[in-house]
Amino acid sequence: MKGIQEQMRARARELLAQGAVQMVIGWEKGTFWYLSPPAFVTDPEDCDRLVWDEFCTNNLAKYLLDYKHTGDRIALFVKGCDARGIVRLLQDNQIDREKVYLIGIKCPGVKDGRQAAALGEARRGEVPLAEKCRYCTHPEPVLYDELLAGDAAAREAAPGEGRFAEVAKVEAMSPDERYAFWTAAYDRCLRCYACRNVCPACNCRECIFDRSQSGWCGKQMQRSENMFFAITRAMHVAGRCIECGECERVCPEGIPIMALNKKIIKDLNELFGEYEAGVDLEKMPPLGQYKLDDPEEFH
Amino acid sequence: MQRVLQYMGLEPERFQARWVSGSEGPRFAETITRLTEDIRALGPNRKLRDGA
Amino acid sequence: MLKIIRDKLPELLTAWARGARVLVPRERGGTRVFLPWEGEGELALGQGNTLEPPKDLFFPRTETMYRYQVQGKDASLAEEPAADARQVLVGVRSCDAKSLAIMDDAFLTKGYVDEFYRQRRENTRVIALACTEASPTCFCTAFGIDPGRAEGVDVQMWPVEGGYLLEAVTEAGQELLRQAGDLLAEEGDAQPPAAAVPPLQVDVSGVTEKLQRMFEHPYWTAVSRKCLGCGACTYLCPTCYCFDIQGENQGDSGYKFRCWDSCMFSEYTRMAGGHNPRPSKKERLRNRFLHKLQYFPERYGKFACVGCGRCLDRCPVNVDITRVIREVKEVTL
Amino acid sequence: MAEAARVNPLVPQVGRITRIIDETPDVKTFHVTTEAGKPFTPMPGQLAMLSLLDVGEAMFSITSQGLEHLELAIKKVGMLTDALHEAEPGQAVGIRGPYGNGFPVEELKGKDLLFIGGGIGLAPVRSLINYCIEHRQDYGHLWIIYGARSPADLCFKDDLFKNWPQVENCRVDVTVDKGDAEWKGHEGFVPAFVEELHPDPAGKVAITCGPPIMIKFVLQSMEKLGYKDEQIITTLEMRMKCGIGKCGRCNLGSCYVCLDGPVFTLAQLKQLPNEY
Repeated sequence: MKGIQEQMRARARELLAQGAVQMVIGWEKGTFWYLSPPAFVTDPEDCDRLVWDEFCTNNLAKYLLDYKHTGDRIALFVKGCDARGIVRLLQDNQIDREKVYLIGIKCPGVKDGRQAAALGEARRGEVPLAEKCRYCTHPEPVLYDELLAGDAAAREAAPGEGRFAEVAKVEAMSPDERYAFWTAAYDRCLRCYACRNVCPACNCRECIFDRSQSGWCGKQMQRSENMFFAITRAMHVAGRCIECGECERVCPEGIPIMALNKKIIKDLNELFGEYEAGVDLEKMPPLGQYKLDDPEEFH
Repeated sequence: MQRVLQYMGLEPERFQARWVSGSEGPRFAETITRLTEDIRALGPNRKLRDGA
Repeated sequence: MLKIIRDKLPELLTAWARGARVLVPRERGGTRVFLPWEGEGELALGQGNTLEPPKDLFFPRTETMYRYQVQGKDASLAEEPAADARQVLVGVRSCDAKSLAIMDDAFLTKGYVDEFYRQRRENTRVIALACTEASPTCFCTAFGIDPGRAEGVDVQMWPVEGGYLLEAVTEAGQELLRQAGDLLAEEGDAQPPAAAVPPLQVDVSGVTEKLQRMFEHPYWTAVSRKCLGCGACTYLCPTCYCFDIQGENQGDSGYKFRCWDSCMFSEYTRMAGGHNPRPSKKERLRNRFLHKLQYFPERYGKFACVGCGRCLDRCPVNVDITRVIREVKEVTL
Repeated sequence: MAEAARVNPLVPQVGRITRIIDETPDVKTFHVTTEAGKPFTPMPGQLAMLSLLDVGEAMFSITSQGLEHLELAIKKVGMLTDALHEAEPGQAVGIRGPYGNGFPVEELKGKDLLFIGGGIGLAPVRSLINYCIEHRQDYGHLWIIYGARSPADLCFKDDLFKNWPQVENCRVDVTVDKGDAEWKGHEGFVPAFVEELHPDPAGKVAITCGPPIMIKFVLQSMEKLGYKDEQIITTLEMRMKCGIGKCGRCNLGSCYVCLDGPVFTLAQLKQLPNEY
């Protein structure tokens, strides 16, 4: 994948040197070989920090909100899911398209860092695809200003079946088993809000979970409040979740958050017809518009 | 929402949403009556209780 | 030195569980945490540290302080009964053992004693387990911690072929070993195994002094850019002890509780009038690092980090305190 | 309870509001007492955690005290203070304290004192003024310079216009940002007014409290007038929860405002991170 990394650095350098953008957001090498965290480059001389490898996992779209109120124009490298995050932010009027320059990358899918750590560097080749990439339907960015020509062609879009396998597993349980499954998961929730903070659909200026005085949700880390948080967040991103899987990846407690988000996607598809969030700028999410013939069932 | 509650192993009937306009008094009363009847039939909620 | 064979350890835990709640690393939802021992099941004493530190056992995530009744203009309150249940905490690593000394400073000194913490702390016996293998994220030795022998514990354990060596450190520890009866056998000449060597080497000397001169440095802007502002690092940290106090109303009555809080959250310092002295993630992240590496050392004479590596392991964006320490030392002023 | 002898510092006493005084449209002074009398005896500048048990708890400065009660002047800014402003005498409250260091009353002995307050910022300063009046022989000249946005926003009008001017060797100067038809006094901002009055720094210590922006400019004015950092004392405000230096949020560097403050000299503040 060296080719892409070289192009990445070269384009970042050019854009910064020309003054076309004030910042480039990409990835750099982290503490360990299996980590490639986000990198923020403002100096053309500093572009060799940027890397492209199988651990460039983080969805970068959300960071644009940090610069919403600056005059800066920012270049961003986007994989398929990152680009969908951008579409989401644009549809929510969170960012100005003119202030963002998107450099697309055809994504072959990223690898699971946690399993990489367990396997060790000697077995780098055996590291499996990250869970979030297994059923990816759009490895190629849906929106970009330029696309890097890569020697690694984007993986074929994953077949649709399997995408809702986890959901089907939970659906097949009895009500009490489902209750046990979800409460066991969310009893662990620390309410660290990493899931919310990484999510491109979570872009409220003020989140009710940062306003404990409002009385809607208690700050107690206990079952009722944790489940309230889980359901509220899931419903809040309903129809806007782009399935980037970042929430589940960043959860320090390993809560299967996507099995909840995907359930809602599956239901919305059944009730409102097939819809994929963050794919088409013009196509608004089913719950973001009102039609007279909307099904009654989804409240 | 009902589907999500069901998915989490909760009784979906505990949450109901209906469109009722400000001018539809009787419909509102009827909706609430039906809701209370439904809930009464279910009995007290034992799930998501803290420290129980 | 006394030895217990591996298969007998559950029996020993069960013996201790007769007079106390025994907590030991076990598997839950794919991760390892300290869970009560109820006589059966698997232990997870190997493979390095638990996901969550044991601080929850002294300073619970959520804890009711008192209940109240309000009727019209009248009100009354009743304190919650003291947490006087005895606990035995088994399998604590040297880093987490050191974190208890740090928490003690925060909760028990400087004019006020936190009663909730004190009661739990005094009612808990701690049995340490030496590390013979380090995780990639470990750096406890940077803070003078010996992974092979913990400080301030009642019993020290070492993993050896076929079982564990045990040595009582305190009077209470001796009592615990007496309770073991013939589960323990004397191993006269047994030597503790070599301690693990943490792979991350960090030199913390001079970092406090350097940070004292770096409050306004642009470094904090650069290092905070990728931070998501979540509280994962603080909640998984064995030495982060910030809390909030809130109430829950239920009609005429309710309760006041305290719960963990995180300096990474915007609400943490926001005042009633709206002013926030730490308005963005830059100020909040800076405060977190300065608290660990400058403010706590200034106030209590020790770092508020034990090198357990949990923040480094679970941070979604690889904010790495060892890297911050190195970079801070390299910054030119 | 076996440990009943220990007092848990996080659990309040239940007391009552015995009197409520309207100071301004958004400031009221509350007298609080318990069945056993005064909840505790604070030093000037110390703080109390006051709560309506079913609403919330917050830290307030104690503006004065009597033999049987504490006085807290409270501005309406959020949920708890809104509810307090709705309360009537007799209302039960929770109260715990006293917290913080208070003013250095011993070190100030024998000095001339200049008090500069703005808006609700007079509340903490008033505890020291009243203390100095009670111990009149221990302190030199007292000079109070106070301002508010409008005549209606002036707190403690009885003290400003009746009580304090009658005290021996005490001067009171009042300004408002903007007067009204009846206002005959000075108009203008506090910092400019201080410069106009140019109190001589010799032998003086200045104690100032007000909105952050006022403090900022007052400090500049004091510097112009030749005051040294050691001669200036201020009292800070921060979000607080525990009040006992544990919960973390009110730190300024390694100091906790609830425990090591809220009173600091400017010299001390300059040693601390500028984060308030």
